[in-house]
Amino acid sequence: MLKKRTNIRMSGLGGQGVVTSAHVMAMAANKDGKFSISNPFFGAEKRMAPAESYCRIGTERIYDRGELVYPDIIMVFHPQVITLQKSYTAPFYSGIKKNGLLIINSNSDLLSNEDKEYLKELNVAVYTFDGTELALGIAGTELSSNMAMIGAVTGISKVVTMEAVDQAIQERFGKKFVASGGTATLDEAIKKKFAKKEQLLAKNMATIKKSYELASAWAESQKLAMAV
Amino acid sequence: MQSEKYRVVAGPEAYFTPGAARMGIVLPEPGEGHIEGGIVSEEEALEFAARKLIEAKNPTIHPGPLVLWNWNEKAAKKAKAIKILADVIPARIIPMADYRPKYPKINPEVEINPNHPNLTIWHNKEDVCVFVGVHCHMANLSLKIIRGGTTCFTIALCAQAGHEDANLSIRDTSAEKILRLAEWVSKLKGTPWVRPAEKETGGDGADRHRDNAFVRLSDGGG
Amino acid sequence: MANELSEVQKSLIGKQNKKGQTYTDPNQLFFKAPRTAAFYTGSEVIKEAIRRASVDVMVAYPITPQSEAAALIGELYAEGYVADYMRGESEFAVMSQCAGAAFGGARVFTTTAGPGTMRAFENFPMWVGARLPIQMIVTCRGINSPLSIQPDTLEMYFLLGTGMLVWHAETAQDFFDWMLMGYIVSEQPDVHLPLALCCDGFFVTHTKDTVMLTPPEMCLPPYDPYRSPVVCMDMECPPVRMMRDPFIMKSNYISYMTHASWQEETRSACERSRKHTIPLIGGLIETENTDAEILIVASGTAVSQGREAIRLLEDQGIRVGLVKVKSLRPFPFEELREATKNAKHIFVPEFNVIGWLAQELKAALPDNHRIIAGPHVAGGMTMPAEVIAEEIQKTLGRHVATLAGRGS
Amino acid sequence: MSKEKIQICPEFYDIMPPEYRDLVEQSTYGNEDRGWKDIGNSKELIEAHSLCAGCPESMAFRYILASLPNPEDTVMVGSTGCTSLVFPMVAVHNIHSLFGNQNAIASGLKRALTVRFPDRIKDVVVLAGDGATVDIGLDMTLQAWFRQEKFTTICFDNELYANTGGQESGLMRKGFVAKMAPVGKKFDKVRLPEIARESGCCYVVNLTVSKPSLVEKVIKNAVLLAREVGPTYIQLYTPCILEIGKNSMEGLQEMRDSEKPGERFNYKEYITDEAKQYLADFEAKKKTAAIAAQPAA
Repeated sequence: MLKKRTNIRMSGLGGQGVVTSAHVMAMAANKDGKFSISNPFFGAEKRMAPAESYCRIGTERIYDRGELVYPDIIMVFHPQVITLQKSYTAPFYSGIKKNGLLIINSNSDLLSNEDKEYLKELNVAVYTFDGTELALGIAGTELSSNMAMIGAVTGISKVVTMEAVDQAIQERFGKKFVASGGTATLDEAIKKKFAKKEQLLAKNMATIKKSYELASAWAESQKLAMAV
Repeated sequence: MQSEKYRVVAGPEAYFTPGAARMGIVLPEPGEGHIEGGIVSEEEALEFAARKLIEAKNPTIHPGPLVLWNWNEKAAKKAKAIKILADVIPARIIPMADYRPKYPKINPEVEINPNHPNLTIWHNKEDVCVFVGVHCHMANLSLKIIRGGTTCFTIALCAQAGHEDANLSIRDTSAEKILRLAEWVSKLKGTPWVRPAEKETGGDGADRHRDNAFVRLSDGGG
Repeated sequence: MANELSEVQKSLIGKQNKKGQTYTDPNQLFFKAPRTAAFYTGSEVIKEAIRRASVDVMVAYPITPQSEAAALIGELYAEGYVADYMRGESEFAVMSQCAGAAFGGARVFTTTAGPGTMRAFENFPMWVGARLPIQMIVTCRGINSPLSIQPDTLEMYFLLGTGMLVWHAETAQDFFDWMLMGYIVSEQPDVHLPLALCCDGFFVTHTKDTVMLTPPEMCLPPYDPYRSPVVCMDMECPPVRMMRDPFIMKSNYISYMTHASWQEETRSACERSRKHTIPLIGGLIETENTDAEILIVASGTAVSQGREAIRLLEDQGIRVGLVKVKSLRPFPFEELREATKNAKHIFVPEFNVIGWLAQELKAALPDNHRIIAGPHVAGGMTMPAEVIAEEIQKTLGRHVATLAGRGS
Repeated sequence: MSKEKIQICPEFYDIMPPEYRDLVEQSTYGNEDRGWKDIGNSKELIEAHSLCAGCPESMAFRYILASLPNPEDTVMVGSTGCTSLVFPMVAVHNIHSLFGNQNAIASGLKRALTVRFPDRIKDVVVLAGDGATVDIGLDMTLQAWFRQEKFTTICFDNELYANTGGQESGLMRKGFVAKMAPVGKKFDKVRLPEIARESGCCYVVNLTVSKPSLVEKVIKNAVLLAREVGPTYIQLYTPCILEIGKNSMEGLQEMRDSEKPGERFNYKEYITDEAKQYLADFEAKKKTAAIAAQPAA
């Protein structure tokens, strides 16, 4: 079925790349020829403090701005969002729409029975997986956890194509490191950095792909049809 | 708002005169002028101005700093044209030499000051006056005050967009346009008009960073 | 036609600046030049507009949420697109530095927000009285204690009384177009006033959205300081015996009528901006379906939220029209009276606690009982389309499951 | 603007007010050796003003305007105070905007003039009272110096707020009884000259206006150095004879008394080596030029 609008709320901690994830998803949708906007919501961000950002993707022009109060999809980037209530909205799933999707990055089930009942009533699908473990395994750094999250939401919702995600990642991380006609030494430094970036890009994409496959398989098993 | 109602007529209008623009009067477009707030063709405005100046008992021209001072070719040309205009009317010339609050007092015989222009209008019993070469902001101050407290009919020969606070205004006024007004005056008086030879020099577009291009070519905001 | 260039500006059209950009006729640049899509944040869009604006001096100071834009323009300075750039010591000083540069005949740009706007405030009526065509971007945020950096348009309420031109951008696209158009309008000799170009912080500055940009190799012609209605302070033009501006005191041989007329003149200049503004930004307001009995009248991000609410209500068979107020100073009295003449209910959603737009409308429109001041939120709260829809449905007497407490 | 451009259009010469005819005929625009000696035998750049009779500030004003190295390319910035009643009468473009922001205005102005006239000299000179410079405007005074903005800051120090009726100011001496200091000022006179030196001024002088030749030398140095080397600061004692209870004729004596050794306005100068070197080179150039100008014997 064709969905007019998919609203994604990403809740995590400062430094986890929550804002980047929203930008990447929005850029990917843009490349797919869909309408999209992304905006972060800022407190005075510090590492490990709550951080939230929002990505809206649709088939018609999107005007809606600001905090996403009624999301279709909620992505929890860190267990503390739930365990220490490090989220802008409490409970972290408040406002989620009927037939919505909840993706949690955690190696254990963090939901209370009350939570589960509330979500069941709204027929919200819950996908819990250890994105950080996955990132460590493939990219060798937990900094790539957000890539695992991007893979997961893409795999389940198919809201954007993997080709578009690839292009978005290239643009987001590749661009800035194109040499800008500085001195020779500067160019050298940039080349070195660029080489490192190349590897990072590859590893990030690998993380996304793997997570995408796992999530797709899970969605199949759950008979979820959220494709936009 | 009430543009159809409000007219910019000679005063005395009010204890405190409203800005004509706030009463809905709109400035003329290039090629146009306005008479008492109504848009007319520039030629019509020039003819009406000429008529007013001829019929006036004490027509007076108030040249401002932008034409009193020989700061670029355009100013020099305009000064010549204004002198010719004054001679054909004939009109008295009383300068607005500067805009300062003059200490201890101005001499209304020899000058007009934007901070109390009505003093000069009253003293010289001016019934029609012409503002030319006065910076637009200062001209509008004066025109409002004159409209507020005197019966004088004000004509603004503006180098820029015109003055809705004047009873009559011409825009984009060049030396050539001032001479056209002089020509109208002599035509209506039936005196022979000998057009002085005037070479228009066009402006070259010098790079602004090699400065003075603006200074050389500007009319000034009067 | 409005918005003419001076002779010198015309003579520069087609010539190139130091960066190889071509000085382009504004109407050509705005309406005929090819546009390409970019997916940028609002801050990046502000930078792109300034790249094309032939700005002489920009003064910057950090305050959320305008810091990114102000820093990005620093990059333009490093690249040579802005002639001079500095960080001031406080917003009060920044606005005075802007004034100094404008007195000296430069095209000036600055950005501020929230408490910074308030800190700078003494400067704004001074800019107006001195007829300085400075452009200031205001990325609105909370101003009251306790501190909040979040979107809140209360500061605009104060700006409305300064005599500045005040426009309210809805999107980054508005920003890109209006920044360039704004210079053309506010530098007209019959206007020559500062422009406060406002937006709701974060919602515009930090949102990535698609914006259509003009070619970077085209730029505005430079400012011509000698068309100014007041004397440029560079000792290049008469009179040399000139103070900007002497005190208005009877002890100073000036009548108070001068001061009153001076104020009247600056307000007149604001009115004169209409004919220059309307053809450029396409009217002081923008309307959709104003034949509907229900109207949403809003400015800034509230317009966007209104557009979404109209979609929600359409799905329920409720037809709602929209009026987007682009310019608050000058205020579009006539346009609003015309646009709202069919409306039975006029809703005014706002991102501030006092509802200043509703106040302005109540003073401007007949039968102002039609005006429902709200919904409004403040201090960074989002205004979900659902909330606007709920308010409208309630007024129509329809039962709706309340949204109270949701998403809190 | 060149001296040649400060001319009246011939058509209007005869109807211009006499002070303007004198200005183009007898003023010292463009005269390299202009100085205080011109006062009396040339047209001054300052017209009649409404300061109190005998106010030392008016002497200071006249000396400064007579000493500016090139008034035809100088823009001055003032602030709120008694000086605001003189500035409208000054034949040099000058700006008043707000109280205390003079050094911020000057920063923007100097940058604009540098952008617009890259190959020309455009001097900017700030002239403000002690309240504007040290109290309400101190932040902007210092920050302009920190940033090495190239203009001169002159403070007319009358040790109180004269225009508002004699209230305490930061430059008022300790113990002085004034409005808002009902039991006498409780802290010392702010040592701005020292602060100026530490804040990056290359030339700082603290003096009175009792000796016009000295004022001339100091002002010329300050403007030249600000143009080429860096910010300069001049603090001039211009006592408010009214508020310290003196008569019109007693201003000069008051200044002489207060510049004696150990007194508040005993001549004090700080100058950096770079600034010294610049002035030395400047003098040398002038000498050689003068010699070259002499007809060969």
